[in-house]
Amino acid sequence: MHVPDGFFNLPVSVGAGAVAVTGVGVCLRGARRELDDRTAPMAGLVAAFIFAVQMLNFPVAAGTSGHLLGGALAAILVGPYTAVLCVSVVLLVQGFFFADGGLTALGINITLMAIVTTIVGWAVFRLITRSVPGGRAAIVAASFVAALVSVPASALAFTLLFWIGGTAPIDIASVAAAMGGVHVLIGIGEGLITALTVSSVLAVRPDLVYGARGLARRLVLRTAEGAEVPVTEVPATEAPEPTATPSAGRLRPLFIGGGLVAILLAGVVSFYASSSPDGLEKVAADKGLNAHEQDHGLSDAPLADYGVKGIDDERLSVGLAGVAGVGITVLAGGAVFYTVRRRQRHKAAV
Amino acid sequence: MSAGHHHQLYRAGDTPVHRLPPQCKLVAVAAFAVAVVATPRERFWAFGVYALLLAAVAVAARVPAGFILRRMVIEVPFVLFAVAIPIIGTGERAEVLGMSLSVPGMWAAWNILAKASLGVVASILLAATTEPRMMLLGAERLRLPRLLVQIAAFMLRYMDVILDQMRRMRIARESRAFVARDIRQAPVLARSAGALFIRSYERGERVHLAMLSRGYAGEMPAIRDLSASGRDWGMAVILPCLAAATAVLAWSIA
Amino acid sequence: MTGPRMTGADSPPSLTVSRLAYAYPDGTQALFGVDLTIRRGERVALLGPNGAGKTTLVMHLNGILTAGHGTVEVAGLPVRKDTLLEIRRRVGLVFQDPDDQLFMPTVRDDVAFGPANLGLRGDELDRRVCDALTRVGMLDAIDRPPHHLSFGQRRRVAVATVLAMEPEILVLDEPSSNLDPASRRELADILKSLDVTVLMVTHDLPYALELCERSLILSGGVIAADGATHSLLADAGLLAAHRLELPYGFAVPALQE
Amino acid sequence: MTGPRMTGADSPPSLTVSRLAYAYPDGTQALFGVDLTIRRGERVALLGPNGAGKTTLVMHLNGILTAGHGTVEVAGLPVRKDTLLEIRRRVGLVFQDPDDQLFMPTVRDDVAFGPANLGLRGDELDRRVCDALTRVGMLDAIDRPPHHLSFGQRRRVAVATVLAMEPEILVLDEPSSNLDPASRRELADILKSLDVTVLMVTHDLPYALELCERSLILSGGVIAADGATHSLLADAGLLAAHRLELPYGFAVPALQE
Ligand SMILES: Nc1ncnc2c1ncn2[C@@H]1O[C@H](COP(=O)(O)OP(=O)(O)OP(=O)(O)O)[C@@H](O)[C@H]1O
Ligand SMILES: Nc1ncnc2c1ncn2[C@@H]1O[C@H](COP(=O)(O)OP(=O)(O)OP(=O)(O)O)[C@@H](O)[C@H]1O
Ligand SMILES: [Mg+2]
Ligand SMILES: [Mg+2]
Repeated sequence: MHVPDGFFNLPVSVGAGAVAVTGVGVCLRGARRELDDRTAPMAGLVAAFIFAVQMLNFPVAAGTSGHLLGGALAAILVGPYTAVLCVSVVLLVQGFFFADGGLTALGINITLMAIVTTIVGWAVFRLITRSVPGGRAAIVAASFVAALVSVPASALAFTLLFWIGGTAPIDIASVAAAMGGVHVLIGIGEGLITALTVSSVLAVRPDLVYGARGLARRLVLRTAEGAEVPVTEVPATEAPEPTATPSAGRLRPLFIGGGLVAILLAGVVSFYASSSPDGLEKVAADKGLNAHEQDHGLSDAPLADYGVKGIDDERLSVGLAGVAGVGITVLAGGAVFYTVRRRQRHKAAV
Repeated sequence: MSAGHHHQLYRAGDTPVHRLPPQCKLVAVAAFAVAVVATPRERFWAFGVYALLLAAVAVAARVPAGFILRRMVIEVPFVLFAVAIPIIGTGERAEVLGMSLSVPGMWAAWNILAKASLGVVASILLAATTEPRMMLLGAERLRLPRLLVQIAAFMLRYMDVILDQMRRMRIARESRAFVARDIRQAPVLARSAGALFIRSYERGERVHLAMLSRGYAGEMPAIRDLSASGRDWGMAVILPCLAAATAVLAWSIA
Repeated sequence: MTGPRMTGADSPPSLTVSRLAYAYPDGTQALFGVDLTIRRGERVALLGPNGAGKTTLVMHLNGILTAGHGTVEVAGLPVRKDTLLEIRRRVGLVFQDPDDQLFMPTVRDDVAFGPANLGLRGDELDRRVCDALTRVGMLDAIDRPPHHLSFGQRRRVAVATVLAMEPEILVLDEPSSNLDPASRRELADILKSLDVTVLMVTHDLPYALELCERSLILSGGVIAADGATHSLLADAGLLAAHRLELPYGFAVPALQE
Repeated sequence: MTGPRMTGADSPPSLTVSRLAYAYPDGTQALFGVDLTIRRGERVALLGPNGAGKTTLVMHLNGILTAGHGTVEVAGLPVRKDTLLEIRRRVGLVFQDPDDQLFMPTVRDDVAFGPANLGLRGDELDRRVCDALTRVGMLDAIDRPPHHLSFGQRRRVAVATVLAMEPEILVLDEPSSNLDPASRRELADILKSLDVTVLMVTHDLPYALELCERSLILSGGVIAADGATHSLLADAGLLAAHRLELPYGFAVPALQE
């Protein structure tokens, strides 16, 4: 969905630019609260991860190109303010380093992909976690829904902007239909990946999930002989809350949910898991991290440094990419067909 | 595992363009893009002038045409889209090569293709002549908020870390007789992808700690001097000034 | 395991490397024509200074790197694209860096990964996993994520991942580094108890002497010496020429057995 | 280096750790109340089995991990947020995994990183970099990317990055693992030639004996023994209780000096 130069007229570009600058400015202030010495690298990692996720990039008939967005994931991991900054940084880097997305369209891209997705994703996430108490399972479920909703929301915003100041003379209804349809699908993939990532981070590093912190256990002191010594003073750092360790029963929903996610993922995520990482690697090595060559790089992957053919992932990824490609093509084709039919009907009516 | 991978975006060289301080180049490219976008689409000649300007920069920077063309693949998604506009576009229609095409659609397609391509080539030239690290230093000089620069720096580093971890994981899988024959192996990949995030983060975290333990305080030590002289700025503004002149001319010539 | 284990003098050598040369993609040439043959059931130490090319050589033995020039044969099978899978079943490789070896979310998954690829399932798989982890003394950590272990613990798990595959040829790249002394001895005992061909890279000369009858010295990308460990270690001039030396307080024990 | 070097008995100890406990974010507790004091100029070995908490302890000594409970003092300065920068100038830490230590695109940049953060520039910076690399024998690799070096070469560069900062207190986490025997000795010579406090984690008991008068045994997250290396190594029962043992062929040399 990276918008190139010249896609929107000047007033809309400038207006969105103002929105983006204001938004980023607000977030810079807000992020000071979320971000400390430790989370700065976390923000960097989230940005890198989103960059990787956005490499799953395929042309969409009536939009520029569609891919996963990552705003909701960022908001859940590092908090909404920092999340806007992360995605904005991704877009800046893509624009300046990778020539992906027009420089004059940066305002639009930041508004759509950083601000809208984060706000919508975070709002949905908070809404669910506030109203449904239930620990980890609820967090994972909320991440799924939040990410799922954030993508079509962003597509909707795109359509709105297009309606106000798009330079291409395309019927707004067909833009809305095509963008909406494709992005609901992308949203499902986004939801699955977000839920999987959040649940795997929660499992081993709960301290890294913003808003799911405070699971520290009490420390024990021992003598050289192994006898326990009572802890006299309160630890210098914040007193750990005596939280119950999650019981197996509490974890069951997570496991079941995780299992379901894994099965569903077989399609969507393995595409991501197999093609994207290795494709990414190949692209990085051969083409200088050129994001969009990814889809073309799948067919022959003489793998980078070690000169090994990517025997494992290659067939699988091509197969899956094929399946996904066919799906998207059918959809895109459907959208075009729908548009054309409508126009013909329209003509006939005139 | 560090910035070694970026050399494909960047083409090492020692031309006047390479030597320009990064902050000058960033400003020049952004201003150029604005001039291009502000040009009315009917003035074909103006876009020709822009293309010539970029070609001159490419020659001065010794960036071969093949390199630029290869990197322009990034455009493919919206080229496909642009091609589709005249077909699905609304408005008055004309017969071209036996196809009924929308006239405003063709204008729109031309507008997007021309402006976006010029923007893409300008960005490619910028990345080809400026190391990513320098670009960040340039951005810092331009007073881009420190926080954003820092996140970007970490992001570039983590891209290497992730790539490195992925490479290691792939080799490890293969050396233990893994073959992804069919969809049944997908969960394995999904699971190891889940581990990838944590692993990359923790590796990156340890590296970050190693940096801290060697006195890092949020800013890379500027071993090189990056201040731009008046001459540097003078050189840098040639491109956007010529572009702006063209744009003004394009507006004033009816 | 596919293919019946052959024994007897007429079986092909476990490893045959001839005139192997290799340059890394950045142009650094690491191997300049390596020749070696390791017979079935031998335990051989690969010694040599840092940067000699030991790791590079070892990575060729199961096709992770492909020969720039020359050939590698494993149990008579040339390492080629179509034989890779079979070769990786036969050759178990323990990497120098345990982080290169471990990639699954838990130790259990990681150790099970190899045998599962060989087609094992269910109880048999569990048995293999527990067995391998017991051997290296890491059964307690079975449900922990490998990247949350200490370096030495990770190395032990890395060894277990390969033991669980029960390969016929074990190639170990400095398996004893970062191990505590007891684990080091336990590893030696494990290796002695297995009836497999072993090629072990090490900088620990006493360890090589204890475990391997034969040693190779790789230096500057070529094999500089090949012979009985005992006699190589007795040749002070040879050792010094290749940055090898016996450690402080060590006396070559009199030939035993 | 900031602050004049103090000598004499009245200067505060280089390192004081008291009742230090720590748990990793996933809940694994690694330290259970560590107490130790290291005086200025001492060379001390930290021994102990895999997973004992050695790395975890070492990471507290320059504030990379922050104490869950208890305190750490460096040259009289408590490790706190506001003293961190000063403490990191004083304590040079060599990580167990060189990949964690090296992050710049070339060896030169990497070694220059620390001194540049201390404010050095120009010739003085170059001198430090070349000097440190010469000491570890890696000057030839100065323009190569660190991730394209062999493991042992990376470890040598990792040591150089810390030497270049000329810290008052050197903390090394298994610096000799993966080094070839000659480099191992050269490292020992370097450490002996420096007039700094050294705390060295190692599994190589003869190496500890050669280099350090005093040793600590960390086991199960607490200090289990503290004394002269020579006498600790002579106590077979103590060693065995903590998975330590003298290697094959090694005889504790008679007390020298
Ligand atoms: N990825 C790489 N790219 C380029 N050169 C490399 C790479 N890995 C290793 N080298 C170089 O190849 C040579 C041999 O390296 P190798 O890792 O095989 O040494 P080694 O004998 O295993 O050393 P060590 O004992 O330190 O592990 C060295 O000069 C090294 O710098
Ligand atoms: N990142 C981590 N997360 C959780 N637990 C950890 C982590 N790192 C280490 N541990 C655990 O903490 C304990 C102490 O680990 P540490 O790395 O300090 O051991 P060590 O004494 O350095 O061992 P080695 O000799 O193997 O390097 C071990 O039980 C280990 O499994
Ligand atoms: Mg090696
Ligand atoms: Mg350790």
